[in-house]
Amino acid sequence: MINFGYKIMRDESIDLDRNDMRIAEYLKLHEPSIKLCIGCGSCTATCSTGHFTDFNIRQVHTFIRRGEIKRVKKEIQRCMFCGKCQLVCPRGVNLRNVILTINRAIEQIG
Amino acid sequence: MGKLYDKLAEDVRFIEGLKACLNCGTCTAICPAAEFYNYQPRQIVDILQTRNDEEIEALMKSETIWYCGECMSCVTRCPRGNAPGLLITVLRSVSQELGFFVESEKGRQQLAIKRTVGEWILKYGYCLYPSEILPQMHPEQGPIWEWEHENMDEVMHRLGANYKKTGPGILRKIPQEDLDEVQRIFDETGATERYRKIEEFSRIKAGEMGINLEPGLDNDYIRHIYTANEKDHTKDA
Amino acid sequence: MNDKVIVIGGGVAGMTAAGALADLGMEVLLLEKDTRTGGHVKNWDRLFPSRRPGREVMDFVGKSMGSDVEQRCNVIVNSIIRSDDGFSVQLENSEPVTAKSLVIATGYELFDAHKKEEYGYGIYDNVITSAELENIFMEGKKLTTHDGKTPARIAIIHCVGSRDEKVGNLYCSKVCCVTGVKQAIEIREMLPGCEVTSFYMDLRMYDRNFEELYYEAQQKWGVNFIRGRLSECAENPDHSLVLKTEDTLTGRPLKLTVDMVVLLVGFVPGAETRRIAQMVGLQSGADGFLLSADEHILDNSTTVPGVFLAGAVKGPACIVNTIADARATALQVKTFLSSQNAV
Amino acid sequence: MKIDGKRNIWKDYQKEIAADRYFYVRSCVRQNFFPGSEKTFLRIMKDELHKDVFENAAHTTCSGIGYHSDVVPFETAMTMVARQFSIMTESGYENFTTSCITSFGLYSEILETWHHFPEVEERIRQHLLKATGRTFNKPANLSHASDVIFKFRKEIAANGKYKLINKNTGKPLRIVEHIGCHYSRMFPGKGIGGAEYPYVLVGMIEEWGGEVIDYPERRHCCGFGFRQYLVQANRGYSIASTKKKFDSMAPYKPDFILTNCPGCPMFLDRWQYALSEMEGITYGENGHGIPVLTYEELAGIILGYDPWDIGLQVHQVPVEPLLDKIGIPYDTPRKFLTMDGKMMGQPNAPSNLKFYQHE
Repeated sequence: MINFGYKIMRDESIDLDRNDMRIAEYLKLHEPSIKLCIGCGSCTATCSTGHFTDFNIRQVHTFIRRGEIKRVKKEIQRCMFCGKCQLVCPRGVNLRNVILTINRAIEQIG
Repeated sequence: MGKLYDKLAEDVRFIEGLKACLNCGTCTAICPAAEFYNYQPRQIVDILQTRNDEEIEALMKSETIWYCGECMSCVTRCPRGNAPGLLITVLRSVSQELGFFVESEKGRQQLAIKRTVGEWILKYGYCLYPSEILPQMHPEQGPIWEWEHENMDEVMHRLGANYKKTGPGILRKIPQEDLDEVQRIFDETGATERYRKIEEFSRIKAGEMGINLEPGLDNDYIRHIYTANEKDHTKDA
Repeated sequence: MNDKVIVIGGGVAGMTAAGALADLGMEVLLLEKDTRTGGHVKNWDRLFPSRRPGREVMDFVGKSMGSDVEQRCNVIVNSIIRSDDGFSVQLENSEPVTAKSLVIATGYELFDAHKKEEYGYGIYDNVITSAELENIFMEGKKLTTHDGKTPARIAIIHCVGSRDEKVGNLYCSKVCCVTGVKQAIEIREMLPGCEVTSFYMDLRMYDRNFEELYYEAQQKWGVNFIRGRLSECAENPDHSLVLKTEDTLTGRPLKLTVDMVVLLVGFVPGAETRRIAQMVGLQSGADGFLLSADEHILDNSTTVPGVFLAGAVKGPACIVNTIADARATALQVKTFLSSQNAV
Repeated sequence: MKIDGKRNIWKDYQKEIAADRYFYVRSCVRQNFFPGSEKTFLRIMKDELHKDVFENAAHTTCSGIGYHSDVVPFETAMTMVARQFSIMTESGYENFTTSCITSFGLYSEILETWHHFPEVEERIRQHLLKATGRTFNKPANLSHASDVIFKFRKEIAANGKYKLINKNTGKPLRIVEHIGCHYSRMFPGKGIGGAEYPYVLVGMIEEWGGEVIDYPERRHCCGFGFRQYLVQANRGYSIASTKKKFDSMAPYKPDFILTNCPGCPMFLDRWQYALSEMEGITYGENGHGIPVLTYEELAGIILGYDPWDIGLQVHQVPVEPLLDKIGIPYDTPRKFLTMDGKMMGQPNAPSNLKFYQHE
């Protein structure tokens, strides 16, 4: 094998045909309120962690729902469970439990 | 409206390229660069239409604007007649004019392009010239190119070229008076000035980085910018 | 000449206006170019947001015309001549008919999905329009792919021919969003094993019970919603379709393979509407739909005395608004004729 | 797939292509990597079609690669293009035909810009006059050289010795067509068949007996991306783009790829070599690659020109398997000889990609 001085880049798009959707399915089953998300960003706007870092809770749980678990596995640990997101959600998504459920799913499924 | 925005808007390509983005994502969806890099043409248009100079300056100093391959696929699809690919060309122009390009790893590569394609245009009248396309700088050109390179005069002759000779034909020697015209066009229309700025800002940056830069390609700074991938360009900076 | 009104166009708008005019004591002639009245709605299975059968509304509107309205189907208007006491409408293969007032209710056409070339309608086997899907529902057929298989994944594409300068339509067609949500639910109802994903830019759930329907689609029916406009569609060797969009909520390009694609085609101004408008000298807006005398306060009348508008000739409209509009038009006609008679 | 659907779209994108008296400008990439293609184009135009194609030695690069790698300003590129028009004008021609797609796209963009902003055209005229004393007329007709071959595809078929038929099976060859991005993406009306289903290469393939493969990543860029190849550090993106295309077309088992842009065939050819060396992947049968042809080379093959006279020996992915399928004889010992028949050594064979050498 020849080293040409660069690596073939990986496709970074979301591939819903190949992604592992088990954590997303687990989440929908155990915290079904997540299905009601309308992507408005109220959660991110009020997020305590997000105020001090570039953590974007809306983006993180959207990635989870797309099966992009690797991308946000570390990221999700930054949530401080203050629960403000849940207070502002216009669709009543129990976001605190969404994060807890994702963590549980990661433990169980990997 | 900011001064930087005004500067960008002086370019007709900016006027043609920025209408009103509705953030639908049809551009990012099929952008070859977006697949591999942390890049979204949609975001470029969205930032520009805020007219916020601070954000625009940050954009022009970022890696982001250098990821696009100018394939213009985005132009075909935009439902609002925007042309993100054209806007990139304007951002890159102004980034070089103001010296912002040296603030990013990908932007600094402009010096390597200037010293190859940029100078070949003036020297030969071609963007590419076979004796300059060195196999060691282009290993993926394979054994076939190594062989061609070693036997260039004979290969070109066999393939019907008029290599290095006068008169019309493939890779003919372009008459000096025509090359002089090209030089005068470059002087008259800003290319010479852009080349000067690319050199000047790069010289200062090389000094800041403590990397040796000399004329030509055989020096540490050129080698560095030509090969370095020190950042993870798939993630946010 | 007595108080005779000609209504051109026998869809929901024209039928409602004709019925209301008859109720107000006018002599009404309804002209329809098709073989029967009912317009687009006669081909629509169930209506948003409640998913009641479209037939119920058609029956009501039909009955409301009663026997007082003279209906003539299969007629083509050749020209319209204005005189001091009204209008003479020349019909193809028939004697001219006259009236003191005209109601133009010639409606709209559905966007021709072929024009959205990159979606492959008319090229790829499994790309259909929302109207074709409705037809399948209407005929009680089972939804299958082109080669007869039960689809496992279907995508619903919003804004096809709407909000798109590329095809010349900058405007929003208003009713496609909720139609898409309705059809997503209906697919899930018919094929519980089939995943449904909607690609949208905004979900414009503007009217009563629309947002609730969207909520139901998410909660009860598990319809996926991805915010990103479809950029292109391509066909796999097995005739499934690869869709490329941006998931704009994460900022990443997204790829999804589906067995069928449903294109939510929008409203476009009808060629027939344009033709009739020219005959009486009516203007169109930049969007191609007809202009009323005033968009807020005189939206049923026009700058031509005696000519009135009803329904989707003025732009995309849902059934409830069309019916209300047509009734308002009837009142405006009545007012106009009363003032004429007073003179 | 319903081909009639495509035919309806093709009807909407017809384009006026001049019938004779072409002013020909060359391509930088073509001249460097596939010079035989330009030679073959001129040979076909003169020997087969008896057309007047004129080249003026004074023309230069349009600076397009410099422009799209952003070292050359738009103002300069416009003036360079104006100079090409000036040379056309002084040569007494008005039908401008370019060998390069980047150039064709740039010419189209500039003419469109001048149409919408006449003050820009006026300014460029002043620049050109001041720098060179030149004036110019705009072309009456602008075409890419592939448009011209498309226009005469029937005549080429009529003069042809071969068809795109597998001689062993009697079935049409299965062909992937790849269109250069700058052919019609910005201005769909400037390309035959538009931007979504370009017909320029499909028309040649149909006329010459082959069958076109449509595959999901057909519209994807070859990966050149100007600066994305010119600088080594960026080539991981360039090769990844090409790989995406090959992964998508491979299941259809294409016999070859046909291209109309000078850069694309080079990248589709060379990246197959690099992929074979980096990852051991080969996309053809038994360690072969998928041959990549230019439309000039294909026309030359159809007309029965000697494969080594049209330059097929400088492909890294060998074309011999394709020649065998069509039944075209070739003289392997002559493959790497000089014009005078002298030996000049041979290229080394790659480690994983099949290659054809003489003894």
